[in-house]
Amino acid sequence: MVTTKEISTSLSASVDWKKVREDFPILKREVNGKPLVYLDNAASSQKPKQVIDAIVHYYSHYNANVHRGVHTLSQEGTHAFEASRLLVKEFINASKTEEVIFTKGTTGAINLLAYSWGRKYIQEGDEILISQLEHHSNIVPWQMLCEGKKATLKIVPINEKGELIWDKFLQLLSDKTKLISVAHISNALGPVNPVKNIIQEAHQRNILVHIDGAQAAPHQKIDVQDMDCDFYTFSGHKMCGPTGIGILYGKEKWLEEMPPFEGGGEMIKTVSFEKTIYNDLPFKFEAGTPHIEGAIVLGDAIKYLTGIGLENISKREHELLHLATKELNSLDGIRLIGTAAEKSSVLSFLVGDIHPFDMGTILDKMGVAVRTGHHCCQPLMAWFDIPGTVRASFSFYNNENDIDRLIEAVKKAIKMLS
Amino acid sequence: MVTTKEISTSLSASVDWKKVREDFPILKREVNGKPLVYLDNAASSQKPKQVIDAIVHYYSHYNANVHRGVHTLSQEGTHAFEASRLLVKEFINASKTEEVIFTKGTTGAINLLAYSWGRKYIQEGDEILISQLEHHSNIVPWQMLCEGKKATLKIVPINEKGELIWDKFLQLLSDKTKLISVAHISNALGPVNPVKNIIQEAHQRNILVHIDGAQAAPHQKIDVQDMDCDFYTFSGHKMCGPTGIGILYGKEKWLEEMPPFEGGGEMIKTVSFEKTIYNDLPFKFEAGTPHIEGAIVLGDAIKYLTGIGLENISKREHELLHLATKELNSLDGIRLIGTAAEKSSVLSFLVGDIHPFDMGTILDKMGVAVRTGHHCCQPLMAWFDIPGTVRASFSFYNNENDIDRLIEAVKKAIKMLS
Amino acid sequence: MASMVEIEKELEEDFALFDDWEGKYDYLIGLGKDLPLIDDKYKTDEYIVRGCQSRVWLHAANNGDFVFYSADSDAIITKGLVALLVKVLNGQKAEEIAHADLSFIDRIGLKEHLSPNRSNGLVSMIKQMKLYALALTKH
Amino acid sequence: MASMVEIEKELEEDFALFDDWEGKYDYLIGLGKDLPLIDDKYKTDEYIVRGCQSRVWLHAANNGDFVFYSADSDAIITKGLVALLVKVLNGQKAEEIAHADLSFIDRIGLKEHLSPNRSNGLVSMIKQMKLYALALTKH
Ligand SMILES: Cc1ncc(COP(=O)(O)O)c(C=O)c1O
Ligand SMILES: Cc1ncc(COP(=O)(O)O)c(C=O)c1O
Repeated sequence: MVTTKEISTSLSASVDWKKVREDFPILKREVNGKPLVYLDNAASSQKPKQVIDAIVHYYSHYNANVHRGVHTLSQEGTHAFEASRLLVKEFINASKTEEVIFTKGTTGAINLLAYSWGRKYIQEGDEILISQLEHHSNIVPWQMLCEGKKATLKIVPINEKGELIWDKFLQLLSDKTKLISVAHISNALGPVNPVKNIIQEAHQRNILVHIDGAQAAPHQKIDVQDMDCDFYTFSGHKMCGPTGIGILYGKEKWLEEMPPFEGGGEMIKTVSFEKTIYNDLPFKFEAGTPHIEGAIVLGDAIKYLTGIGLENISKREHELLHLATKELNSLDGIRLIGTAAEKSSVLSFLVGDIHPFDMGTILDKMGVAVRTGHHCCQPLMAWFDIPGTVRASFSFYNNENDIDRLIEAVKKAIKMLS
Repeated sequence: MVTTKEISTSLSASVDWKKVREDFPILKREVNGKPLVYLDNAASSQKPKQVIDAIVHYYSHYNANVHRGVHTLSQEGTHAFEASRLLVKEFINASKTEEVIFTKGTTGAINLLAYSWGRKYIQEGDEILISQLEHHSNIVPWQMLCEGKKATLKIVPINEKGELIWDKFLQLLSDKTKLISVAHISNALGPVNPVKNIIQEAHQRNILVHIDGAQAAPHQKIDVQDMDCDFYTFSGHKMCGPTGIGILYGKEKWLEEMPPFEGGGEMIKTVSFEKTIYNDLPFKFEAGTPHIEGAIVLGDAIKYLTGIGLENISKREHELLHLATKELNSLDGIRLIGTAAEKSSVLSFLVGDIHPFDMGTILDKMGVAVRTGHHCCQPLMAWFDIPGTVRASFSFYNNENDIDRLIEAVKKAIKMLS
Repeated sequence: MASMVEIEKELEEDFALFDDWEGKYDYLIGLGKDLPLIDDKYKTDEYIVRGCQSRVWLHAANNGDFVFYSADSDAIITKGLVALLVKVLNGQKAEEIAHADLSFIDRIGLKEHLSPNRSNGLVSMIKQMKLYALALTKH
Repeated sequence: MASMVEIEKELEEDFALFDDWEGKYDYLIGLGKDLPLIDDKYKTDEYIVRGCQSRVWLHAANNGDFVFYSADSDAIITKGLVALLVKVLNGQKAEEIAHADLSFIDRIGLKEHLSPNRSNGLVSMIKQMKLYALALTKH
């Protein structure tokens, strides 16, 4: 009899991960005289040559401003731009391309929401619910909105594993709650939040839900229709795509009702000094010359990821996470921060009373790139009462050798710093 | 005796323009079976291989999230990112790097201004002055702001050459005028506005001035201190740089006083649910992971342009403009739109009653890429009472052969369409 | 009345006679001249097709189950394009129009006008014609 | 009191004894242990140097024209870095401190800490020490 465990292992084993790794030119470089071990994937992912080549191809063959040019270059650019929107739509299983808005990143997308949706629908006394786990980009825009509107930001607490406390979440829902905005996956600690349940509870009370998918989109299959979220946001640079591009997904009915955010070219139908008529979706929210390279090549990143298969990627990253967790746990004085039952490939830890900055500095000298500090989650660090953590975050292109190198470097750091 | 004319010609002649042209891979491609003649530079410029290579180098060698990582990649990335800010500062002669804010483009920069500066300083009854010439991106953000604040947008009229009418401009200035926002150079017709005089008049009345430099930065030396503008904006993609990146320059004293626009990572010093403290300039206005590739490689574009020399570029483009104007004018039924005394390398025209779309379509079939339509300046087209124009816009990498091909194609189009 | 497929076939054959773009475009412009012109009273904003760089006015009427279009444009290539559509769709059943495939445009060598680019708007014209047809079936 | 340049020279020689990063970092950490520790009453937010990933508290006092620093950090490498600065700047004239060059840090092989990256904050420490010196000259 074949167990589920065996099936999953064989799934990931069907991919030639060694070959996949070779797609990433940067992984061949040396840092401080040692081959680079890149474990800062939650901050930004590396790019396969397919993506880099696509950028070169774009600028060498059909770079031109999109959407209004009659000439061939502009037509080809527009075609590729809209084809990429279609790829994004399929990637997250949106029902229409009109629901896919190109933004400059997750932060840009959340600000669009806060300014456009927020200023129309949030009134004095309303409440917006976020969690203790959120990234600053899913805190500050709502803080600013609440301040302007005299609304209140409420915080769903977490337990010491880094999981949302479900009872407390339910208690915080009220007539005043207008929006819930939570991370699909926390970047600092890695827990996967029960977004589907959250959305169900919210919708029963006519509350809208935005899911910050910055850490989820690169690592697992996203299905916005199945999830039934009202808004979903993520960044290209964290999923093998270029910097400066991201996505706001929104249900058409909400996006239709929302006023435009930025004004300018592209987002208008007609302009006169007396009356300006805004364009249809998705263009209404895409003012100015878009990041054409970024939008088009995000499509190539998606092709790359789906070519490997998001399920394969998930499995592989879990293998690496489990191995690294086991190895790290075998060291003395290790304290893992964030031990949720369901967790993505993020490993946040402290060792004894070694400061994360010290650890990170020594690891870097050993060629191992990890992130240290608060990970843009100061309220979360404050909750744990720690100055920060050391965070190793894995991507499918990492391998067992990277983990060996990490462990070796941590050992060396412990020796030097204790 | 050497005349000024001769000096200028010899200046531009000192550059090997043939070699310069070879830097642009896309100019080697064919369109509809003919070598591409790219004359849509005002919409977006092409990229030299130096810029394309810099992108490849970035993603292959030091791609990582900036500003917070201890590890080498992040340090190198941050270093390059801030070095590019310094290049931009020098490019426009700002007095400090803190005055240089990376945005996603001119449109993004103007919206930042309208949201941040505008919502703090514009009150009911105030007036904002723009011109009849403006691009939608320098109209709609101010329209939206005025609508929200019950302020009034006033329009400086132009004459039939496309020049601002100076007397009318002065008459429109009043106690209520809080901001003047005008293009340095109009994208649709090419006139260079007398920005220095405008700024002088404005400052005598304590009015701030924003100059939309989208069409100026690629073509001439910009000196924001000499100009004494309060704000200056431009886009990377129009000046040989990548898409998705642009600049807001602002005098430090104004930027300091302005509230943040977008919230998120990077733009904060400390975040707690009770109180968030915003970061110093320039970071206060740069929420979220920036477009790192774009910002860094904008620096390479600047190096490329200054390597050739902005004066050389200006001269060369004027040579091309004059030649093309002369040749085009020799055809029957040509009507040039925009004939200002001081003009950049933009040639907007109509032929008889041929529709610009028809002309553009035939030109494309002949391998010649021009823009047709309203050029995101519908109010300007309405003023001229035309459906749009055919616009050929020249860059220093164009040459005399491109102009021959343009003229030949226009002749063919006239034959087919009359 | 010939079926849509038959008319498309015919057009394909006509266009195939030209082996260069010039011939095709001359022919297309010629088609524009035969277009059933829209009544001047419909040349108003209400009948304008949005999303074209040139202005296109389009009107539809039905005769029983069958739909008849008239149109005009201020650009002659655009006029040729709309004429092409009218040639195929005129006198067809509303329901069939609503589901028409129209990929023959690609096959006759005018693919460039089918891009999602907002500048040319053939896509917008097709959409508008189908909408009219749908509206008429509901009467 | 030795001049800044002399102390820098000495430090450069000390660091040059190690030909690998390990030796240098061990030595740097050692320097941190000799740092004149800040009085506990100054270990408050007011004395924190902004822009460091680890916390650094810094205090300055003058004795006539001469400035004396004490400091602490919760990270030991950071503590070593601030110790390095204190070693060079302590007992120097305020004015000289304000104009100190400090590029020796690059030469001893700790360049990575001089980046504009906000994570390490050596740059912030230098700035803060200079600010203190400037403030003291004004008294
Ligand atoms: C004069 C002018 N202003 C503003 C813009 C908007 O620039 P972007 O689309 O790069 O934001 C343009 C570009 O078309 C322009 O020509
Ligand atoms: C959970 C989460 N939300 C939001 C963001 C912000 O994304 P970006 O910086 O790409 O805008 C990040 C990235 O650090 C993140 O991890």
